[in-house]
Amino acid sequence: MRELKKVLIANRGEIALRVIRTCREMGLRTVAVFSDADRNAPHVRAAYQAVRLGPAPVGESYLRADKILEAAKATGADAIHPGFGFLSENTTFVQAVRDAGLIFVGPSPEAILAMGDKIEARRRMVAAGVPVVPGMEDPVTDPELLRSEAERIGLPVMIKASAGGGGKGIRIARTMDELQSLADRASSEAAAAFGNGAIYLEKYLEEPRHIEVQIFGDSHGNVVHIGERECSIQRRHQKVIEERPSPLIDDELREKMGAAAVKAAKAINYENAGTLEFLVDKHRDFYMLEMNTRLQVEHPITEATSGIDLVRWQLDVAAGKPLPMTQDEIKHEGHAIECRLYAEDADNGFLPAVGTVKRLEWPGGNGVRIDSGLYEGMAVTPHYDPMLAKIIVHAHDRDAAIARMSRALSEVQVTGVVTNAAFMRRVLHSEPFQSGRYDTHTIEGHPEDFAPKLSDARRRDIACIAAAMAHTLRSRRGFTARDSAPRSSRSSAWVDAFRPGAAS
Amino acid sequence: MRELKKVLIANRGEIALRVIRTCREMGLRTVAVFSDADRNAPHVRAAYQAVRLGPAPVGESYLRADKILEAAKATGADAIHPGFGFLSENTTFVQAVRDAGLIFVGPSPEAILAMGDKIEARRRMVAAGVPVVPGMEDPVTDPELLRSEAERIGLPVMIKASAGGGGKGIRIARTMDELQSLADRASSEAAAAFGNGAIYLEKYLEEPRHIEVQIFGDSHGNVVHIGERECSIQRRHQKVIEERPSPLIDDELREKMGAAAVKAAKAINYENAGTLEFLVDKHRDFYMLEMNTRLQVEHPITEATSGIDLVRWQLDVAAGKPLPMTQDEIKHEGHAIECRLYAEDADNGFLPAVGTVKRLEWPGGNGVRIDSGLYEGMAVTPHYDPMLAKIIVHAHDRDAAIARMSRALSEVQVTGVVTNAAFMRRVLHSEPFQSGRYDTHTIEGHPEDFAPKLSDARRRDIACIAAAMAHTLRSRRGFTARDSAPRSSRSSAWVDAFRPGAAS
Amino acid sequence: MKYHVLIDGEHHAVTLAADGSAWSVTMLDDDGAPSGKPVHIDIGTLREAHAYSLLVNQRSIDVAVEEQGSSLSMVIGGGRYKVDVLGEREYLAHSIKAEQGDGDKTVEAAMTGIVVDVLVAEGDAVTKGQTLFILEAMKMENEVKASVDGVVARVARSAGETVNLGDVVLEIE
Amino acid sequence: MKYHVLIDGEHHAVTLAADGSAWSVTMLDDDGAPSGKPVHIDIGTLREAHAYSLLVNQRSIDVAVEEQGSSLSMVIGGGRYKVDVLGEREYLAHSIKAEQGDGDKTVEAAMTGIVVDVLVAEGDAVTKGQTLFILEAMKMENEVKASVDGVVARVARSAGETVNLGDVVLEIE
Repeated sequence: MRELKKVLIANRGEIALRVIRTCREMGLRTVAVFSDADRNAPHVRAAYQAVRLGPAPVGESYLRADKILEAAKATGADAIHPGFGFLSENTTFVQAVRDAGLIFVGPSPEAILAMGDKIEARRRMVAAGVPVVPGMEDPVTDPELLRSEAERIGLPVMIKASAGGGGKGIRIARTMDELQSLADRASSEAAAAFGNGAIYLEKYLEEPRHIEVQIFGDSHGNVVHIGERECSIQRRHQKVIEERPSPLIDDELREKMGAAAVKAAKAINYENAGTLEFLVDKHRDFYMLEMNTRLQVEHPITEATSGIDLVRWQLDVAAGKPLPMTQDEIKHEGHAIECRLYAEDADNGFLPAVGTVKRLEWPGGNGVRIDSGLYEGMAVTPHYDPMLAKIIVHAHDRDAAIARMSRALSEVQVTGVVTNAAFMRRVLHSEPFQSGRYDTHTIEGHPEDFAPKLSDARRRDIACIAAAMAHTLRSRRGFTARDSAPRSSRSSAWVDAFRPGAAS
Repeated sequence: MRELKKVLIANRGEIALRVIRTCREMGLRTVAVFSDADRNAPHVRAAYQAVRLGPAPVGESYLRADKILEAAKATGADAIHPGFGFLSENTTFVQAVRDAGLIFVGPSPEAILAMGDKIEARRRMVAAGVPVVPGMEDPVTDPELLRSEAERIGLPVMIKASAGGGGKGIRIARTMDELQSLADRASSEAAAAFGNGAIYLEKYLEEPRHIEVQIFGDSHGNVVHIGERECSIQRRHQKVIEERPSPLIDDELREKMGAAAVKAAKAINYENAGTLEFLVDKHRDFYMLEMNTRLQVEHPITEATSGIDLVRWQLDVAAGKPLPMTQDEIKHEGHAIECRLYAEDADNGFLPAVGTVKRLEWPGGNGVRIDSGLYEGMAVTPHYDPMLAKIIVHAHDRDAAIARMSRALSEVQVTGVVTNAAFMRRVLHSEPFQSGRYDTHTIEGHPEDFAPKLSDARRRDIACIAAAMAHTLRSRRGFTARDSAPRSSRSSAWVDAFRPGAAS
Repeated sequence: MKYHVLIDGEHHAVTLAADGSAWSVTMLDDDGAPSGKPVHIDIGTLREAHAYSLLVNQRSIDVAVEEQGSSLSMVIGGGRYKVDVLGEREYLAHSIKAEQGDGDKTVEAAMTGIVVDVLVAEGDAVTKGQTLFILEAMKMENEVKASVDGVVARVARSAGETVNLGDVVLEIE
Repeated sequence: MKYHVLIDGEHHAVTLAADGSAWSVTMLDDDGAPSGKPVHIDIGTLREAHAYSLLVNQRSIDVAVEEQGSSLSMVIGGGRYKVDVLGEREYLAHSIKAEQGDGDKTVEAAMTGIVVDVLVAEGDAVTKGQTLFILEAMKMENEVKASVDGVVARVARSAGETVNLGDVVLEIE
């Protein structure tokens, strides 16, 4: 047992704030780190102390392991929580933290390494008797081998980055013609994102559901599973909406997948929070995809139904305490859904959006949790992940949870940056989601089902509203023009439209 | 069974928004009503439709039963939810709603009447075998009778308004000398607040705890209790912090009080949500104080531990459905605390504060619920209740809930209006609250325990911060002065302090 | 006052009149005569020039609005609408320009990022849906596709260049 | 720059120097010599003239600030502090005024409301803690008590009158 007193959080945004909140509730002091772009960010303000790392680009700030260790030393932190992304699965960093005599709140470098290389992980899992998706046991570089392996596995195939995660470096090849060019693109994206361009092929399952199992291990050899999360609502191979329990899973399958997840974790002596990702096909057969050796973005839905604070468990386990519950003591109540608020234009190919947040209002009320790193005045830039916030609801059953999330999303007000809030409401109200019969291809396979619809009556309302709003803005402009500086030429065309005589 | 499709909410602020939220989650359309002061309020924006009642004063808006019924008719509402306060316990209004063929979401006028007159209620409860605080069975007007009754009951005595509620019209007389003048004041305050100046005397219990029991009845004769709420943290006879379970109550006492509450409700054929308020003395004997025949401000802590949406139950019961759970099925998990954010200066006699909200930020994260009627730009005026919002937390045990609430309160940011957020944090960290040994006199009996403390080091920090802030504000002022209108003379002294040459 | 409102190019004519402290808006038919009942709109300001609370015939509707050149970008109930509101003279000018047609179709960067690759060259014939260039932003590579058939008239940016929102990357005739 | 900071009347002298983009503040002792190490303060603006994020020797502290005449009202970590920050000349003027003493003690309305009753008259001797008048606001009657012993010099308002925050209701000598 080692006592934790001060924790440095080597991350930014909502996850840094989320970790800081639990630390505060446990009476631990916290150290935030920040780039110049994040000086006024919520995680900086919520922390006990805050240390600047450098300019906005992640290579000069949040990926600077040396500066982070320096900050930990200067502030007297005794532990580092990595959040997810950035350095959370970087074994060199983890080793450096340990070498500096600090506690790394997460698994051992060995466990990360075992699962970090997707191909190596496949080998170990096969050996441990965990089912995996048919695919390659080695990375591929030779174009000839690429073709022959694709033929062996059978088209369509997924091209995946060996060091991948977060949907990056993934391509699907449906024909032999496009195989090589897609492989090249996946490899270059992986090289840019992870510093490792190695790729491999995996069978592409039809109508697959992406279902993952939360596990937790301690330093005393105990491993438990804390139920599944259904993550099949995806676009661009990234999750958008998650729920728990999965509408697909019954108690029997839940137990089987849970047992497989515990087996996988034990095979690598896993400690701390981890997630086993599975694909479940239409025959309800499941295959392990990969293990995420860190806290998962969507962990709050597990917290909502289990009542467990997973970050509190992380910090206790990192201090050497045993898990506070046995498998039998872990129970789930009700239904939870998480929606990821992205800065993106869902009506335009889900392109990431940038801008400055002018106005911000969050939903409130019963059963609604907001984990957000947003603030008014924040510039959403291409430097960081486009995920702005997570909205999590909990209710007594699935229908009530869907209704609650729809209500909550309608209360989200972000002005200045385009978000996917309205898109997610359309998904919630769609037949596939309502019925619970959806898979990872539902969104991109049927984009028209989730596109905005505009009735004639609505169109007339909008015309009326637009006229009244335009007139009001013009009047206010005229009123405020006296005391304010000249406006930029950008809006002059708009002003011209309302010059005297323009309207009859 | 009558179907509800559209509900008019005859209230404002956080409770109107709270009811609207559940209506939306149930697929019901909503009609908000508003005074001119509330045109941009959250309840107006969240509702499907909104109807103006009149100017800001409540007598011209939220108490205008005629205008509310007119709005219901005009919008085709089939039910009216009264929230709490305003017309919620006004039997004339309730009867008028029913006469208009609409559903009143609450108890019958007869049940309200039976409990609305505190003296009449005492009589009925004594008859039903529910323990009540020793006191008078009739209102008092004659000064001679006032003295003799006070002598009979024994000093100190509470002077209470017969039609009272919300701590208004309450005085405590400790000597015979002050009895008459305090009675006069209580009576005049009651007359102003409730249109009824009748008062009566009740034994003033020493070290009493104010503990209430949530009950629920349906139109089929079922009544259940949904656990207690501890409401002893009070100032000015108004609740500030509530928790559930009560640190005082064990399962045996909980069952006894629950049974008494059900007995009381059944004695008046009570339907819908109601609350039995008890005083519990240091011998753990309990006495019924009064019944609130409506939803209670602090209902969310019951929702947090039971998982029940009490407003959903209200609407279902009003539609004629039976209670969805039996007594045995109602279970509680974990610990919940509510803090009421008031516009008041806790460091200065808890005087109500006014102002305009310049900036607003709410806490978020795991286990935190915000029910608020506040918004940026809102003018907090003397027209309405000074309660601005409720912060509710839920955690696995009492210590974790206290820590979570402390963390949440520290994240509350309201600029422009003085609030009691810091005061409530001091209460949470005080010995009486931490140990759970507190009573209704704790706050006002020992004000020094909850006063802000300022160490020398802190004082020096503040001096440094003040100098830097003052200098920064002055610089910005100089910068912005060029494009903005002249500032009011109010701040000229401040500007003078920084004119050139003022600082060496 | 008469306004012409273009929603995705579709034309609506309306008249606007003061209705106490609010507005009364009436749709006009092709002959400029009122069609349908007036719509009553009360506008509450949540954040000047950004966010408004509207009561449209007592229906409560939040509107987030941004001026983009001569257009309004409005978010209403989650839907995002780009709308042009023009006076008579502007509408006339607009109509004439529309009749003449606008020859070139510019393809702009929909976000700030780095051009990873340009897959077409000047003079190439492209078909709708064909990938034109790849833009990297927020750690993702985004394929930008042609929205019309045509011929590439100009390639304004090349691989490796940083582009800002709205920068023209290439033009299709 | 040198400033005099008065917290609840207690005096602190400091010097302020630019420290890169931030500030370095040093406390001064009675002789004007530095006492203790400089405090480094970085100021981030959350809402101009209202809310700031401070890093004080890397400690993260939110400050809400309002100007009230020549004073600053600051909320720091939940505590509310009314602070006067004065230059040398102002501090001198302030000191002279303080030495002369201010004779009268005004009792002001601490909130907007209606005077329900005034319980004292001109010439009455009052003791600390005695109720002076009753003010109704937000549906509550609030008893305003004397904070010092003295004699009522003037009663400026009477029962039934509406008073605003800061209005003088009576004066005690």
